[in-house]
Amino acid sequence: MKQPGSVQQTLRHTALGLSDERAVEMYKTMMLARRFDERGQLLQRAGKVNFHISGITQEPSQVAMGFAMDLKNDWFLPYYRDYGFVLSLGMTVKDLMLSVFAKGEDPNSAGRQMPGHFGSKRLRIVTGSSPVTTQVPHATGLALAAKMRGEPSVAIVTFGEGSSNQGDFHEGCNFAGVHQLPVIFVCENNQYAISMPLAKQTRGRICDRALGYGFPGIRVDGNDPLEVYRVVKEARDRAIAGEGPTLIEIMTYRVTAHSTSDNDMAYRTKEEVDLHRGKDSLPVFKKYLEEAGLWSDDQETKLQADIRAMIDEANEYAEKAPFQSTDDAFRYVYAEQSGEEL
Amino acid sequence: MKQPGSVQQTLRHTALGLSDERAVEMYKTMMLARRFDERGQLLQRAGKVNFHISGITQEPSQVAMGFAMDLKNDWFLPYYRDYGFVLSLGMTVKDLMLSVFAKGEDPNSAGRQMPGHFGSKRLRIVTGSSPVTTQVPHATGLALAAKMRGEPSVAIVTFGEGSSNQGDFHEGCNFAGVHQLPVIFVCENNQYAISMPLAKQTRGRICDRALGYGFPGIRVDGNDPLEVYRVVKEARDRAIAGEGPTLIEIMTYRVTAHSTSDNDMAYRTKEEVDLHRGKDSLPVFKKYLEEAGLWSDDQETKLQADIRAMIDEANEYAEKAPFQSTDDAFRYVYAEQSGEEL
Amino acid sequence: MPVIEYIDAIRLAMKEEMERDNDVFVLGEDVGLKGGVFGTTKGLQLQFGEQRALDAPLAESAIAGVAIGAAMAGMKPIAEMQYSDFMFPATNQIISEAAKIRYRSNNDWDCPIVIRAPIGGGVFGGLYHSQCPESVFFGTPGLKIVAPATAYDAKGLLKAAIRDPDPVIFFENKKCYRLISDEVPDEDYIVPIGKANVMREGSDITVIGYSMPLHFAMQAAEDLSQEHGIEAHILDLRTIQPLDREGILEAVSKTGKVLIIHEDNKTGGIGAEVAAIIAEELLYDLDAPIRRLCGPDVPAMPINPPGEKHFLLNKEKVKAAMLELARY
Amino acid sequence: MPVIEYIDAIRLAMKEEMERDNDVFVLGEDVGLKGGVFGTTKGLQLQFGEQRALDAPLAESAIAGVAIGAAMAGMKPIAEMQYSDFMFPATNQIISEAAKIRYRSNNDWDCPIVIRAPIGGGVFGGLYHSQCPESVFFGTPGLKIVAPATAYDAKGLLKAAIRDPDPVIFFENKKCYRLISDEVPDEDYIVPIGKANVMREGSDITVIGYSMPLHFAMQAAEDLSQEHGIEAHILDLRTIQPLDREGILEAVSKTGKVLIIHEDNKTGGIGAEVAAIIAEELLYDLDAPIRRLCGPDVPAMPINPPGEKHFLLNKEKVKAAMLELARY
Ligand SMILES: Cc1ncc(C[n+]2csc(CCOP(=O)(O)OP(=O)(O)O)c2C)c(N)n1
Ligand SMILES: Cc1ncc(C[n+]2csc(CCOP(=O)(O)OP(=O)(O)O)c2C)c(N)n1
Ligand SMILES: [Mg+2]
Ligand SMILES: [Mg+2]
Repeated sequence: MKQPGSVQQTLRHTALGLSDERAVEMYKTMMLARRFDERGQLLQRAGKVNFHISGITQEPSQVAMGFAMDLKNDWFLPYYRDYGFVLSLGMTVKDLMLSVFAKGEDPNSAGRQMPGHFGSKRLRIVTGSSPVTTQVPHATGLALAAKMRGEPSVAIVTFGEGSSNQGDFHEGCNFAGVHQLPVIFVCENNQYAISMPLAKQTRGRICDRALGYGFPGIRVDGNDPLEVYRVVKEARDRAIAGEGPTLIEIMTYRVTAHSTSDNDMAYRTKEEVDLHRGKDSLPVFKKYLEEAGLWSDDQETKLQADIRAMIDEANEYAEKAPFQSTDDAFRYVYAEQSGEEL
Repeated sequence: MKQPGSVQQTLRHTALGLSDERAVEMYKTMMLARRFDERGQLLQRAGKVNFHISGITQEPSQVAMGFAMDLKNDWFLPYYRDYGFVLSLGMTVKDLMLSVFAKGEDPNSAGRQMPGHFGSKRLRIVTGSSPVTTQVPHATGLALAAKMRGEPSVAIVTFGEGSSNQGDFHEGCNFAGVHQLPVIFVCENNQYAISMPLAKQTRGRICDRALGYGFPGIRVDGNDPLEVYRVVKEARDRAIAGEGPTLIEIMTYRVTAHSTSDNDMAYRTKEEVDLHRGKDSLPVFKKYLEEAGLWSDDQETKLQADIRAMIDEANEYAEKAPFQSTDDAFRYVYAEQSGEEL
Repeated sequence: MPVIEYIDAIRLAMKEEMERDNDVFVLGEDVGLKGGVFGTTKGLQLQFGEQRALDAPLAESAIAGVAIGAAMAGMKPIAEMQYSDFMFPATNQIISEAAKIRYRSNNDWDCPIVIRAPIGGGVFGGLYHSQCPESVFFGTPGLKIVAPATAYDAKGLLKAAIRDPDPVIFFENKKCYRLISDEVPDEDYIVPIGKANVMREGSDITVIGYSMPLHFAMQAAEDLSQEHGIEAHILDLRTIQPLDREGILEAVSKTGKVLIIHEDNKTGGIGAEVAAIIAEELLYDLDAPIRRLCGPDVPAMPINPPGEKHFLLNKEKVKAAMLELARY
Repeated sequence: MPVIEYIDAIRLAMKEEMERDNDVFVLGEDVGLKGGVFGTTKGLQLQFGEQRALDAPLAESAIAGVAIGAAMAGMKPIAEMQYSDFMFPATNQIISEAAKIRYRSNNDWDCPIVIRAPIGGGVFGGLYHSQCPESVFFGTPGLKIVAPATAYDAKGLLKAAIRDPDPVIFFENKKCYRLISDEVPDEDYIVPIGKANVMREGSDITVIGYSMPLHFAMQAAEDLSQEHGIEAHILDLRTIQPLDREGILEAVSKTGKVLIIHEDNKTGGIGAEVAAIIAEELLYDLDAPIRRLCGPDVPAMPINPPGEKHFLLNKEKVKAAMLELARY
């Protein structure tokens, strides 16, 4: 890393084709995700909401993913910890707050689903469910549609390492491999699936599975968002060039309990968690921007204030917003206008 | 290969620890499977039975598998083409004929299931079904039981390369990998799944999938039964030593149509089939035995006569045998004596 | 009007819909060059290319799941399950995903897929090539389920299913494929989902069913009419979810005596719901207990011929039940 | 007799059976150190070691399939599905395998597994942590299905299920876990599979159900007795497959008016079969149409509190239906 102002060397983000503005934007989005996530935890602890699930320390790589994609054309299939990812795709804190409070205006599900179950057709974020890994074949299907229609769209789907042991992972990857579809499979390997450490989920490396499907598998350090950006961007380029899928395993760590319903001290130690919390790449990325001369203390102060205001406002709005009316609670089991008349 | 009587070099089967008698027995079993299979086809063509499914040219490796296992302790989960395999495990031609004719005395299912759906508790052949690949997690479960009970049992399960794309393959392998269970997963890659060539089933190599589960994956030439024997035996030794599962991919080719209900000329050429039929390892293995001084024309003549007689007898017996009575047709939905009284 | 086979009606429905709408495509095992193991997709790959008659790896959860993904992208996939017995690996994708996509997203997303799956026995298919899995999917809100008995309905319902904005399971009966032929117009038409059909008018007893067994009832009805002057009113449900409540109640009202028939096993089958609806709405109009004649409660039918025959409904069994009811 | 919670009854049943029989073991996600996400397996790993309280990779088809394999080797596995909503990936293993192993092998093989799965809503679990999947598995011959409402039955039925030589699905209600406590003897006992239980004697109306909603009916019955002198006869099915036909018919005969309740959605639910059985056997003993009060026919319940409440049964809704029936 270099001193502020020194520009003798090309900066990493510049070398990756990221403008200074975009690099800064990445940082802001990471921080927004972090603060939103923290607020979610607080709200649950305060008894304002029933449940929160956290992506803390996974956000830098999530945001990097989003920044590597084409928001106009691509398809996004995030999983429940992906606040950083969906915020980088255009979802707002207000949207997320409405979801946390399960309010009618929530664009994800009108407060029908749990928080973390994202979906917005406008943002090309595909509606998700709770049974893990079902989204993997969906991503393959979206990529198949893109290929059939000749559209420049890539589908990117995320899931945990525990979830990668479901049959749907295998079937979805293999199908995409056969048909060389434009899809990126991203495993956010945070080394726990609720209480179960990686070693109890699998004895192999997730990234190595790609070999059996005939496409590249890459492991990347989740604490290096610029490297994540690079790898995802390359995968996207390959996909667009018709070179097929890529499996990316992002190595990270779940520093919170699985969710607010979980007590992780029943199955791991505080020391282990603290060790990993210490590797948080958010301050590291901030430092990188500072050293690149792109970020200052003043900017930081302002950012924190802005974020705080935004979250407060969203929080307040969402808390006051109405639930979906019970008149509407059972609507949309089927289309209200049947296609038969078409 | 050597001249009859010349023993300067150690013979391959001897080096593998196979006695001359066992090597000859292997050949006899292969030939029995072949002739049974041919009879099955004839019976179907003659309209005596509705259906036959063939394992022709896959038998040499199937028999090699059986010979590498411990019939007293191991568990066997064959798939529908495994006549050679089950014959090497103690199933008789009469048993198979009773199954082909769907007669009540059929030990596999009393004529309830299609032929090729093997099962015999006595022979430790685990009852199978038609939905492919469900047997893979079962094998893992049998291996788990062996490990829990400290029994010296290894489970060996076979399936086609098409079937290896089912989620159950992935889930069953991965579970076995995590718990380092004594199980051998054998893919009989005959390069077609009904009409679909390998390239439409997967872009990877099946054997490479083992890497992602953290255990060895080995590809072996199905036309070299002694090599198949060696590989399976090694896998068994590893399993018994507590070193966990092995995935074996046997490269072979389906020379018949998928079944008697299929017309393979709709999707492949006669030339392609003939090319592979020419690689049939049954005559090659015979030649090997002859050159080793273990087999003669006279023995061959006698073998063919014996097999002919055995099959004729079984055929006649099975044809005349009664179907399961309709009184019994609906028995055994549940245990007839409930365990609640235990 | 040309008389065509049930299987051709299915094939033609797909062909015509694929001609009509570029977003329609079919995927499944062996649907390409081979044209499906029964021949339902024969010729489609030749006409529409490899992508629109897409051979899928042997993995039903992916066939359903990929179809769902493509549908969410705006395509209109027809996912073929080679046998309905083999659709269970796709249950999670069908029940947790397809059925709930519209509801869970508050109408933001939809999932217009068709899942075709051949049901029924009588083809010496044994335990796993003969099953009727209706009861597994019936009762899952968000799914529509149709099960035609005639070539006319097969074509019209499949077209309706393809054009429907929601997931539709299309249970085609493999015994009907070549056994059932009837008049099918050349012109485009649909059979609306959710509407039952009176196959025969009568005033003595009502028979309600769907798929293959209705043909036994029709034959039995002719016999009973000639032999005993008993006139059966026969209702083909056609759509088994959502059920046509009005159609059912009207048909029962006609006679006050009802026999429900299906090949799926009795307990927990569609017939239970039909009976429950009648018991809820028309109890005082009934002149006899509600009877069901269905597959026996065993895991599936044996392959051996006497066992298979013992399991299956046929004209005689249905006739006996109809006569008994008429005489009640 | 000690009063214990429903969840402890489940835990104790496993603990005691594991002590009694070395072949019994439990496998599932997080069943080890964590003791399950609800705590049903708490302490088992400590007592019995890692193998007999086995953390399984996140793959339900394998959890079921491996359990089936182990059962065929003579073990007595208890496979835990973390939520019943997540058992659908295991459908093929349950329906195609577990249910058919004995039948397809003509009694040569058997499959004595228990599949435990928590059902039901009211815990702000939203669409996928609240479902009642009974109707998916109901109607599959070869499976037994139990769904206890009380701690006593939970313990006794789970023990019976573990000792049963056939596959049993054990649907435990997550709302009951800590809400329901009752007397459970210290001594070993089982509750026989296949026998319903009269929870309350009465002569005016019969309520038939299973699992959590019965508690609403019991509360409502007390109110109705005090407020209107209406005495409800309440039958807990306990086993939903095979249904206790005699128990059902006897309970209906007592009053001639029947209300069936369950949380699973109405169409295609267990209630349909219960109604069909009654309509088949007791039509002329009925003094009112057979009523069902069930979950609405929507994919699943919303997480937002008014939506969840709107979906779920409660004492008031059940009471209103009982009163209406009594006054019919
Ligand atoms: C099919 C299914 N089974 C079980 C669950 C319950 N469950 C929710 S999250 C989770 C662990 C997921 O672990 P992982 O995939 O590693 O993702 P992480 O939570 O660690 O990000 C489990 C078991 C589920 N949602 N779906
Ligand atoms: C779950 C399931 N889907 C579809 C089928 C129909 N089917 C039977 S065999 C077969 C092809 C199997 O190919 P492969 O696994 O390569 O084995 P092979 O027949 O070539 O030996 C298919 C699709 C089935 N039996 N089970
Ligand atoms: Mg994880
Ligand atoms: Mg093959």
